[in-house]
Amino acid sequence: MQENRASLEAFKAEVVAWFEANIPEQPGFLLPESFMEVGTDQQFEFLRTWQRKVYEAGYLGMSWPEAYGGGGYPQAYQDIVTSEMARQNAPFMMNTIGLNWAGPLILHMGSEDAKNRYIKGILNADDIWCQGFSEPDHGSDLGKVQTKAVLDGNEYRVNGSKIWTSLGSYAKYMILLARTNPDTESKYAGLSFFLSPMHVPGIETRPIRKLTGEYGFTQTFFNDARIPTSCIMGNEGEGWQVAMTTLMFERGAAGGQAGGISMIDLRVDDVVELAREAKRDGAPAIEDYYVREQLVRFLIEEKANQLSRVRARIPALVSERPSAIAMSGKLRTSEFRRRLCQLAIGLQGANGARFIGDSQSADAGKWPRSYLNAFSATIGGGTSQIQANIIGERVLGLPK
Amino acid sequence: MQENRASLEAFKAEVVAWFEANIPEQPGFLLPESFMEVGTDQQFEFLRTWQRKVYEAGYLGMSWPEAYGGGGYPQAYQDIVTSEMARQNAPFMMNTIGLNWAGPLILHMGSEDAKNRYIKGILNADDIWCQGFSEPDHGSDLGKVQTKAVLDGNEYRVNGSKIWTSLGSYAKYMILLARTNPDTESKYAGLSFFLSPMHVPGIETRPIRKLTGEYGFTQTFFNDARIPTSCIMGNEGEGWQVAMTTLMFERGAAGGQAGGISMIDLRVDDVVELAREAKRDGAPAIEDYYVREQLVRFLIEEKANQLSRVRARIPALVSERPSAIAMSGKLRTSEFRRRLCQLAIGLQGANGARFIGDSQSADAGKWPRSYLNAFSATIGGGTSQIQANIIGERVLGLPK
Amino acid sequence: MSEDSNIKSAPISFNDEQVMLLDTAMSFCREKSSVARVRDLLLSDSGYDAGIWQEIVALGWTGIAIPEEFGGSELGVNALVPIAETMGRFLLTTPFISTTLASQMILQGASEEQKTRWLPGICEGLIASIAITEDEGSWDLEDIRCKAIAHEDVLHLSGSKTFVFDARKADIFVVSVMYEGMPALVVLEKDQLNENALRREVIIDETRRSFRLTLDGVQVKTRNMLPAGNTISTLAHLNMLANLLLSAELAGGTAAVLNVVIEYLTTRKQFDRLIGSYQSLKHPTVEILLGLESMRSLVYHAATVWDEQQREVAVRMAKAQACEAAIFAGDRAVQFHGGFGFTYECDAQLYLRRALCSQLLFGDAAHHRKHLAPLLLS
Amino acid sequence: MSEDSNIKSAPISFNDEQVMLLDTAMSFCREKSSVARVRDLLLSDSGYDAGIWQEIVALGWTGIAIPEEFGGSELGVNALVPIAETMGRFLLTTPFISTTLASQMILQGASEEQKTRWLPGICEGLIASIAITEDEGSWDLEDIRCKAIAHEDVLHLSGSKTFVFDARKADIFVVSVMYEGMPALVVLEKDQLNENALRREVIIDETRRSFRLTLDGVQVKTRNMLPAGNTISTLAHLNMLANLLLSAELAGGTAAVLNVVIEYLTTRKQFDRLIGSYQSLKHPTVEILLGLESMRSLVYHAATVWDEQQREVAVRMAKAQACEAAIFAGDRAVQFHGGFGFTYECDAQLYLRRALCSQLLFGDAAHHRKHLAPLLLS
Repeated sequence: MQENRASLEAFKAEVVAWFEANIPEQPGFLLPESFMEVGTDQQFEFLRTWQRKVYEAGYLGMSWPEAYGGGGYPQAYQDIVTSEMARQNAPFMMNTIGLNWAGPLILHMGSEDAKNRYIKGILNADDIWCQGFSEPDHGSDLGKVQTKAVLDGNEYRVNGSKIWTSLGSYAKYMILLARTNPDTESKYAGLSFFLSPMHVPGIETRPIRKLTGEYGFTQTFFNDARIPTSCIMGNEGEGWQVAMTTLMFERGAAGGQAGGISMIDLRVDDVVELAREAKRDGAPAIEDYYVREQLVRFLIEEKANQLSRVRARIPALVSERPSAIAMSGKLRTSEFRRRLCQLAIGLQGANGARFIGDSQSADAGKWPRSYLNAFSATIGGGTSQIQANIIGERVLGLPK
Repeated sequence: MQENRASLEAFKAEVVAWFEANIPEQPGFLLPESFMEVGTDQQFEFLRTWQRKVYEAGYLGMSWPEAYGGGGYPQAYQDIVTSEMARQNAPFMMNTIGLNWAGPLILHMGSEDAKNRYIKGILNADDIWCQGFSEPDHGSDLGKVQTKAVLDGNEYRVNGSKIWTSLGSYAKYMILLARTNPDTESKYAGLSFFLSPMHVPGIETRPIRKLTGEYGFTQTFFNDARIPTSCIMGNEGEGWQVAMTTLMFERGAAGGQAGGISMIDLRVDDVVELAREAKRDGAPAIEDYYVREQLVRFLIEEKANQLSRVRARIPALVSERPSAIAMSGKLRTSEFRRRLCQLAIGLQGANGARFIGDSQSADAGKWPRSYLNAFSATIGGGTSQIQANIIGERVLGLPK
Repeated sequence: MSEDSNIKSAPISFNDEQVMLLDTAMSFCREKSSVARVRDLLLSDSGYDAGIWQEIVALGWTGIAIPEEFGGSELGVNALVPIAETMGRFLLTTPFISTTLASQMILQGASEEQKTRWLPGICEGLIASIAITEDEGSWDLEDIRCKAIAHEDVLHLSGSKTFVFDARKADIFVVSVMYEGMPALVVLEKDQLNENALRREVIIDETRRSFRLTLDGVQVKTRNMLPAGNTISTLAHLNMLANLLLSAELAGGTAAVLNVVIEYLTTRKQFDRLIGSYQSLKHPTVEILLGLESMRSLVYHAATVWDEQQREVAVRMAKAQACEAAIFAGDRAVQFHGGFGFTYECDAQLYLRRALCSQLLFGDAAHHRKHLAPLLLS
Repeated sequence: MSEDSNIKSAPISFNDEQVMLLDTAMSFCREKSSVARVRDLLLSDSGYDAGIWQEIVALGWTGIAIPEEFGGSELGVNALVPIAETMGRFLLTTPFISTTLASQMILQGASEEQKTRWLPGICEGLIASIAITEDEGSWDLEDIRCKAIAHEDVLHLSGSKTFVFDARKADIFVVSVMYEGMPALVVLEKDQLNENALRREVIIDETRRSFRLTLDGVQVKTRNMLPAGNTISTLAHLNMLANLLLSAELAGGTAAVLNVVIEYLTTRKQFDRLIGSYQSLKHPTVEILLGLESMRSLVYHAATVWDEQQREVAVRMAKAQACEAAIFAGDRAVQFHGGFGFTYECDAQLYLRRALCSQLLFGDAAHHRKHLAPLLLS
């Protein structure tokens, strides 16, 4: 196959054409903006169908080995697809935990059996994955994981609870961090990492209502749930290290993701468009100097973020702190999104007060919803405050 | 005397007239903006003469007891004078440490002898005071004071060094915090507080050059300097508590200051004036929308700060956190000044790059100088970061 | 030090009556409007408790700024501020603000006969609202598309209004229209509305009830029109009063959300430390405090100088500060609650969503700064 | 994740020649321009070390963006960026920037004969400067009051220029004047200046040497005037190039001051902890880093697209970001050094004062954003 796609140029043209022809129409309901916001069955089925279609066209998991369902192409091909999906505002690939966390991890350190068993289902969205790291009351401090997994014959008996499980009610598998040894000296040393089935007795999920009033996350309860010992990744007690490996995949600091966008992108241009259409004191908001000044600021910031991704690949231009750009990606983009949405709400005059479900709300209430949902990224996966600590300590070498 | 000044109204009219008639012309050299910036003898003599003149007219220490050289009036009289001095942009009262720190402290807890000895010289500027709290390498952490005072007969033998001594080379007395007991459990318990003479053998001062290139602070060296035991304030080992008392006077959280402004005030209106005169891209800066937006922001902030001082005196309107406004005064006003000066530099087009000593610099280089000097207030007396800690902990009850 | 010397003329007065009012309002709202009660009301159609409204009427608050001759207690607009602030603090939702804005428009712009017709009823509990904003959401209150055309002594209205708060329960409405090419104000009574004239609007603040009001086909006697010469000044008065009361509400809400944050920061641990000990949370929380102190000072100043020339500057400053500081507070409150802050259960969202809404009513911070510039810089 | 998907067309290229140049510049500047050396030069009249200037000439840097036919190595403008950045980083002060701006104006706007007259000399070490700014300090380079009037083949100049950098040592000057009602550019040679034509200006950045240049009475042959048709494009070219090189310098300076901060935060203790462990210092230091990363990306992008249509947008974005982030870095660096930061001895002030100066040359952040608005929003 590889020789059929002689050049990246030609491939790109093909991709552009395919997405132009195949991106689905907006359905009659508001789509979620990321995999963390899938709150209704309608939304779920729409997105699952779309991911499957993209995979079947050969545009997902392109760099993963052919043997397990991937494409066997160099990463550059997948990058072209990913960029094009973003450019054309395609719906995102919803099985995000599988594509960006579990899949790369299984390919990296899983058994032959695990690769055969899980990879294809991740790509074609037959098997939805979720993540079970956070627990109630312990926020970002993974060392405090209290969910217990006790070895009992050839099974682990799991008790406890996980929170912020996206797609929890749809998932077939969970990447689960649980405590297998409560007595270790380091609080990290007693953890183990599992590829846990979700459809076993003793596992239940309960939806969490978000500050927008919508749903999207669940809390997962383990009540003497039994999972096979074969589900463990790495050795018992190495869960922390394995979890850190997945976090590296998630932060994009290492390669290996299956590709495809995982959230609807917000661009400053979308807000510029809004500012053209929204009225502020009787005139288009874009004519207001304050709005213009703010938009230009955001355009500069967006451009800088885009360019930094490019510069990060030029060793001579990042030699002093090679990881700075990758390590700060989450902080920069999540905070950017939050602030940008705040501007989008504010520039619309009184109509900015309209919310999801109001027939006259601009873009069907996208902006206030995006603003409130933006906190999921500034809070989840380590709050912005913790991200700043991490960058300060690991990139700049500042003391803890 | 008190009956001669029947009403505050009438008194105010008198004060307005006196200052209108007596504020000196700008001399042929740039005046310092606060007592921390007196860098030349010329500046010093000019300001000492002015303070003496104000005192002799009866407008300084008005609320201090007549017996020691004060006026014996209610505080309201002094407040009128202070406001009027600010309004008319009078030069500041340079013996600040005496007027705002040492004087109130001596009146609060000093002996009859101390009151007779020190108060009048503070008011008429015969006796200049300086402050010896900070030490090299220990910044804001007063608990770390290393300067030692060892009892030796009826004297203490002092060794060590103090830094950021304003007016150090002019001062006759220093309020000095020194360690009299090196072995206490709490690092604060071994400190004592002295009204130390400066003109004794073994005390030397060395000027410190500021980031503006000017002078104004000194470092003070104690080399077996001997000071009488009678100089101690409070008991040996109570220095920390006494120092905290003076800090309360300094922060304005308690009354008792002799009155009179202690620095040249920067008002937003001054920057508005600059913006009218400075050109930016060929037009008055004040016509630039960005400059206007910023000026309005500062005007709101300034007004709010002024109003908060008024509101702080209305118990029903500060009942939830009565100390919030007073405790945050230094943080708010010092950071305000720093940011305002930054704007003032920036709005002038290329000419904002001119510095003190350039014949074409706006207001003789006041703006870049004020900006750089503004750090003395955001750093000295507890940095803004430490101020925020103090407010968070003491006003909001947040944990240390 | 610099601050001390900066005081020129910056009056805030707060007399004994106001002190008592603030005390009363605090006790009343604290008792009547627990957060649990607020959350119950989010789900209700009217959004408020009719019994509480009756108590408010009985307390005389609906007549507090209405002259005695029309049944009020004539304490003036600045008596409204502690009430609005406290209601904002406890998220006590009733048609108080809507009714007050409408009654003050009538007081400002109506003839003696009209005042006599409507104001005593309002003092006694009639609910009123204002229908001022239109589809474009402009903050220029003279930017009106709705029309009134007179046939003999009957006005025929057309067009639609949006953001008509508490409309479902309102007995009368003050409506702005164009009449003979000029802005005009008309008072509608609820039985003059067509069936289905009201449609609920979904707004980001779930504590408020907003409606779209269709005027097409409505007929009302010309005697319900306020005297033409008063229209512009009445709209200007409304603009200032609405911004003052919204600012007061925002100050109250910010005080409340600050306490929500402090409560969490002093009880929640992370990495074995109370999270309030982290400077990355502590310092922005101090910034919330400072923003709050500033807005309260500006709000009570604006109330104090309400009848003076400085009113417009004072009110616009208060609203500019209130919008930014309240949104900052709500936004940080959500963030600092971590995962819990992202849930509907965390109270931070109530205040944040309210602040987002309030900033967009009668002008946000940038809008007011823009209007302040010529007032302050020329 | 969102970032990944955001990449549309955002090219930065950095070829092997540029990599080598950056390496060379780093070694050279590090060796030649220790902070101690920089501080020595603050006190000197010229502000730079003539020996180092000769080495720079020998390295070929003064001809790096000049075509081979005029004695240069023709590497293009984007080869100047790593050099300017590194000089900014080490505060290596020579007339390199002044000379480069002047030579690029000549390259852009002069006739072949004129290029042949001046460019080879510059490649070989002639020092040049530009005299563009006037008393009002306008960033509009066509806003010119100085005049040239021709009598036969001699131009008689009048007026004054300010912010003429390195003027005392300059051999030639490119000067903007009004000629027959239109902007024009004239090249002066130093012996054409009057005695006392130069007066030193005191600027906030002590590493630079700025002069006021009085043109009154200066006479120069008309053949020293650049062709009229090129004036506007040459001034526009200068505007972009100056902003690009200033941005590069600012990026270098910010990288340096960040390291000054890190050094202090990782060695200084307060309350028994290394101060870098306090989030109130750590997080703003991270913000300095992020500002630096952004400006470097924008600067190298602007260099990459120098010959393309996007140049103006790219350069203005770079300068807007560079000004704000560099001043933030310098300002925080002073603050975070506490008392030491307030002294002349602390290096933070060197970078802060330089950033304050650089922002005001050829437009600050607000200025460039204002000019970006129509380019980006219409």
